[in-house]
Amino acid sequence: MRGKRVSGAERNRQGMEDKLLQGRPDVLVEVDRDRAGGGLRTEEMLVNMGPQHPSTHGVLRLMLRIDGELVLECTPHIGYLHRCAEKIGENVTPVQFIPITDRLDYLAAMINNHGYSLAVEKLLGMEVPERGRYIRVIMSELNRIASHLVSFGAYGLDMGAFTPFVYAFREREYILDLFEQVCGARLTYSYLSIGGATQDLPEGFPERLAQFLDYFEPKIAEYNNLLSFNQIFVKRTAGVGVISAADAIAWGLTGPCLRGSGVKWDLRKCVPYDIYDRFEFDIPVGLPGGVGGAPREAVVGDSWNRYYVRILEMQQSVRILRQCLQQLPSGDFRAKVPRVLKLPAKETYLEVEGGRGQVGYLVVGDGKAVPRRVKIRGPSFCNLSIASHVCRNVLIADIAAIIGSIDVVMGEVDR
Amino acid sequence: MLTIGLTHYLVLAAALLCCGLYVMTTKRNAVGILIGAELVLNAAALNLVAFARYGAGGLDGQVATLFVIVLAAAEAAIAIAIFVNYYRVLATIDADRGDTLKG
Amino acid sequence: MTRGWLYRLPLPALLAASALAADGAAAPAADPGKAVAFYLVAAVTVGSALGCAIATNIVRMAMCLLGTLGGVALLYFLMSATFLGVIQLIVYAGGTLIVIVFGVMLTSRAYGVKLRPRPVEVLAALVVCGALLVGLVAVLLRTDWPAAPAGGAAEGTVAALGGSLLSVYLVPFELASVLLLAVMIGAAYLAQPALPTAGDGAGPEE
Amino acid sequence: MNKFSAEDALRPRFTAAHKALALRGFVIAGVALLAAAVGFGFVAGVAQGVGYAAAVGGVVLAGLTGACCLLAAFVIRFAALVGRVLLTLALPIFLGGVVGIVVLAWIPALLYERVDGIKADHPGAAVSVAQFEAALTGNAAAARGPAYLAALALWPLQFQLTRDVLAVVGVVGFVSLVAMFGIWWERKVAGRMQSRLGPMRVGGWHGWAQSLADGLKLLQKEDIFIAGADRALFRLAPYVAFIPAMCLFIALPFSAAWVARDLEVGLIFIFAMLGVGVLGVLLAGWASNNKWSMLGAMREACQMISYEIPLGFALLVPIMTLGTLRLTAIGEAQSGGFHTWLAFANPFTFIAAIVFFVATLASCKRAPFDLPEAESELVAGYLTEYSGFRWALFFFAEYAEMFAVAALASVLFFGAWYSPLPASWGAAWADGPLWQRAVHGVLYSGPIWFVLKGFFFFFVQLWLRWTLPRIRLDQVMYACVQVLLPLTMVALLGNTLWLWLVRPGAWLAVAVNLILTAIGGLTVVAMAAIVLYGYLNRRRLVGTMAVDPLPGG
Repeated sequence: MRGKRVSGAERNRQGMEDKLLQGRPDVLVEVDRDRAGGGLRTEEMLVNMGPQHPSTHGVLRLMLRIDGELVLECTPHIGYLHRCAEKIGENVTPVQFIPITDRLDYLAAMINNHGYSLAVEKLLGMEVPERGRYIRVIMSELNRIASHLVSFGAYGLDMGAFTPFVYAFREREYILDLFEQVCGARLTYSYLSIGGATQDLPEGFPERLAQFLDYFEPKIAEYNNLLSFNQIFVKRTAGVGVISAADAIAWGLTGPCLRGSGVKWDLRKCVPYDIYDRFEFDIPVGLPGGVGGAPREAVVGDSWNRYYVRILEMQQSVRILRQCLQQLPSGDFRAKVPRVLKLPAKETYLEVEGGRGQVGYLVVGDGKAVPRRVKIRGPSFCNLSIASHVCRNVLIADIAAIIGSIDVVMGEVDR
Repeated sequence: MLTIGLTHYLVLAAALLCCGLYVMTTKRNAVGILIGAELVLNAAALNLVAFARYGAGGLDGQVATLFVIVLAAAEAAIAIAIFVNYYRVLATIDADRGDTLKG
Repeated sequence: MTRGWLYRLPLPALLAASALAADGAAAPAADPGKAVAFYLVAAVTVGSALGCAIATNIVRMAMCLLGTLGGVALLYFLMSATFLGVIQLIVYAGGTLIVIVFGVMLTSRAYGVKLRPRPVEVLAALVVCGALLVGLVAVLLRTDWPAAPAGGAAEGTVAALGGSLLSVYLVPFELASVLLLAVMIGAAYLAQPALPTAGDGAGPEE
Repeated sequence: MNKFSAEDALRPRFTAAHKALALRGFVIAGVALLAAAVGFGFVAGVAQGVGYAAAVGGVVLAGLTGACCLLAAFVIRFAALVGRVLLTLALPIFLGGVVGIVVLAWIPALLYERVDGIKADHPGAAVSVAQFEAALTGNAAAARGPAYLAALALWPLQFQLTRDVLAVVGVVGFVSLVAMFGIWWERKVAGRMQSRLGPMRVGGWHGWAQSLADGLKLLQKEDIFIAGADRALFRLAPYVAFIPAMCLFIALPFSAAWVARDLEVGLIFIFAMLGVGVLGVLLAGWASNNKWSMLGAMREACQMISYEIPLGFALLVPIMTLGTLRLTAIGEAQSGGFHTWLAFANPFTFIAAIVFFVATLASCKRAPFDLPEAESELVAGYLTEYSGFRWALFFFAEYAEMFAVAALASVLFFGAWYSPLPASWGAAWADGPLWQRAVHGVLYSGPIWFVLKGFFFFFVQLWLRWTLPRIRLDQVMYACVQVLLPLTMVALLGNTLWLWLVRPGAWLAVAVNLILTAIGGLTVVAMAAIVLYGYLNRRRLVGTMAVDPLPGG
């Protein structure tokens, strides 16, 4: 009885590895069992990190080949949240597709709305009234702050610091309250739509927003005290998962990941869309150690810089929001949109700067109300692609640090 | 039977010794053999302490036991190091296979 | 399924109990409580040793060894050698055993290879060990051991032990420390990878 | 084999029949056990043989179990009433319980003193019940009067075994209380630090019964075994982790007289028990047949083996200074107020105290050293596959260990059960009338101070956990080998030289003592100030931002 049970356990272990390897012959190709000229022949294991794992931020599955604590290879497996968003886009009208865009990067749904609306408007050649444009920028920036807050909090959680997470979510709650007042939803807004916004800002919204900004701005310093410059946090993240600028560009990284590697590239500034050319703000980039308040251990392109760029971006978003509030005109919040939109037989591609990088929409019309083709560029998908390149010969704990700093949203990766 | 004396401990130690010997002779896993050796050492140490307690030797037995414990720990550390090496070379931990006298 | 209670045998509870029963330890006179404690602990000790012999799984063997080591520590407690008992627990259970389990885990990738002894070997070993046991017990029971001195050193054992280590047994003591140093270096040398890489020490160290 | 069906899932787990059965069972068992205990005790008391000493523990245990059975029967029968009383009188019961425990805890001490006094009058073998009665009534001719019952109750207390059984019961009770309170308190502290409230519902007052409710929930959970797990070892592991944690308390002195066993080697006994507990974790990881569990177990073993070295070296410093392994003796040496505490004796004991605290964090798997169960890396480490009661055992062990090492830190370095007030201030009251002595006793020494100090360091552990991120494994090793180990070496060497070169009353010793005392005092004051400030401004610090809802929104 006993022997049988134990052999069952062994069979089980072996079976699991076999199963893991099935259909992945490439995984073992590089295995050289005796590394470094006959090193300690320890047990190399294949471990599934995810799809149900606390630090993969959703249903990401990382297959790790580990030797003790050392990760030799990390292969991301995706597709657990695939919902055929693009195919749906080819079967519904652009206005009907707006709720689907909410569900791509569900932490920054407003920006997705914004991007898709802009793309369709570009295809139609539609002009949006001034107030509508400001509303869109306000919503996008506010949502960027909310998205970065989640990223900040969850990153703290990945590093084992529980408290910043709750602080971040406390502030995010206020933003969600604002969104709720605007459109009644707290996560999937469908607020920005073709031609502008679906409704005007409610009474007293600018005052409340100003109140929130006054409240929020000092909190950023608090985050820095609590987490950014915490010695343990710095030791965990600085110099870990370094992505050089060349690599970042070569792998098509965008957003904070690209800027963390020191590339000063932000669509809002470099290829201004909508009305972003009217605002003054800086593009924060990764800092080398000891420069501009960065800790000595920091390296351009490491996890700490990717994290810190987000903190700085929250400050810049606050700046933009303040300017928006100053300039906010009155007038129409939406252009006249015909009931049935006939999309011209053209194709258009447009990218906006989302919470995690450049969100791109390719919309191809063929004279009908339904586009012939919708293609979405999800920044998380491209950003994630570098994971297997960076997560080589690092410790298991570093995997959490690196994946967390790349900050993927699986809804956007799998679409 | 209610008075525990030297003999009780000695019989117990003898039993431990025989178990240890059995383990050492029958197990083929090198770590198993080490475990058998630990059993034998424990039997010896138990004897020493029993003599210290019930014999006339004073604390000498206890001191000797201290040395036994220290030596056993050292032995285990070296043995495990050797086994790891052995495993690295032969890819097995079966003690019967180590008959080549060659690394 | 029904074997569960066996493993719930409160070995460490016994350990606690006899740590309690131990250090009062006055006269070796008839003390039924003590006799009961001895028989219980002896049963645990020998039982775990037998478990070691029977078990085929090496981790279970190690756990049985834990039972034996703990039992021997309890016996030390019963013999008023509290210091030795505690040292046994620290060095054996807290150190050696963990090293052994580490060793098991470092060398355990032998799937499908059954390391079982041949029946002949088992039989021979059984005969030899059984004969040895019978012989030993027979001799032990026939020997007329000198009578136990009254009392025995219960209190102040630690100080006395320390004293003798640094006086009478100074040379062995120093030799032991030299040996430990040699073992440390030797183990590090044996277990190191052939080419030490400049990694950041990720592997578990021994 | 019974197949589990949908109806089974829907059926209430405890039906009326179950309840009646349990009620009857508990009543019968309770009455039987009580009767057995009383009867056997009576017989033994009348017979008064020494040979019955072993039976005495059984009598006491049977009595206690019987009482518990009757209590359980009462709770089952009057569940609604009990629940209502608990809910409405939550706070009084809670406070009353705390006071009651303190008072009740004194009674055995007084009883032991009385019994020892009587015993001293009758040298030789065991004291008979008649002799007890005589001593109680002051009347040499025992008359089997009403005092006979009291004498019968006192009679078992003269045997060491009885006291041991009572001590074990006390230890188990205390550990359960500490673990339950510790879990609740941690959640409250975490809540406050995160601008939340923490548990608020169960039991009424600030969710004080949350741990109790959690425990009941865990007990009812399904007992899950993973396919391919080594069942026997999987079952064994929680006990291997839990029982050493219990054993820690056997040697821990709550005051000079309040120690279950005043072991000659108490200090290293605790050290050994801390080391043995690791095996449970290692076993849990191995038996779970889960790679994350295995990794967690390896981390734990690695961490524990490494940190035992600085921990042991840090322990050597007080051992060397005071020349004893007996914890009560170590405590007694620091009785003169907080300038006599060992941590402030010289710079090297100060270093040792700090190293000791850090190393105990690592050995208790507390943040920032909580790598074995790092949930963002290893899911839950060695706990991944555990649920229900076994999981609860691991947690009990962890919290018990946390309190034990916190208390050990106070015994070794921070004056054990003595108050920080200098002894000379209250010296006059120590020999005054009874009320002065009582006040002196409360203010100057005793288990209350011990528990307070233990919970102070416990709180520091919580504070660190909810503030700091987690260290990486190589950094843990670095901290151990390159920081703590050299520090302890320095402390050990320096302490040797200090003891050798500096006379106890020399100006250097006094000056250093003053400076270190000031540092320690300021640290504690600063910590208290931060906590107080945070608590008083708990509303303002969170911020007053509130987005008022729109009309109709």
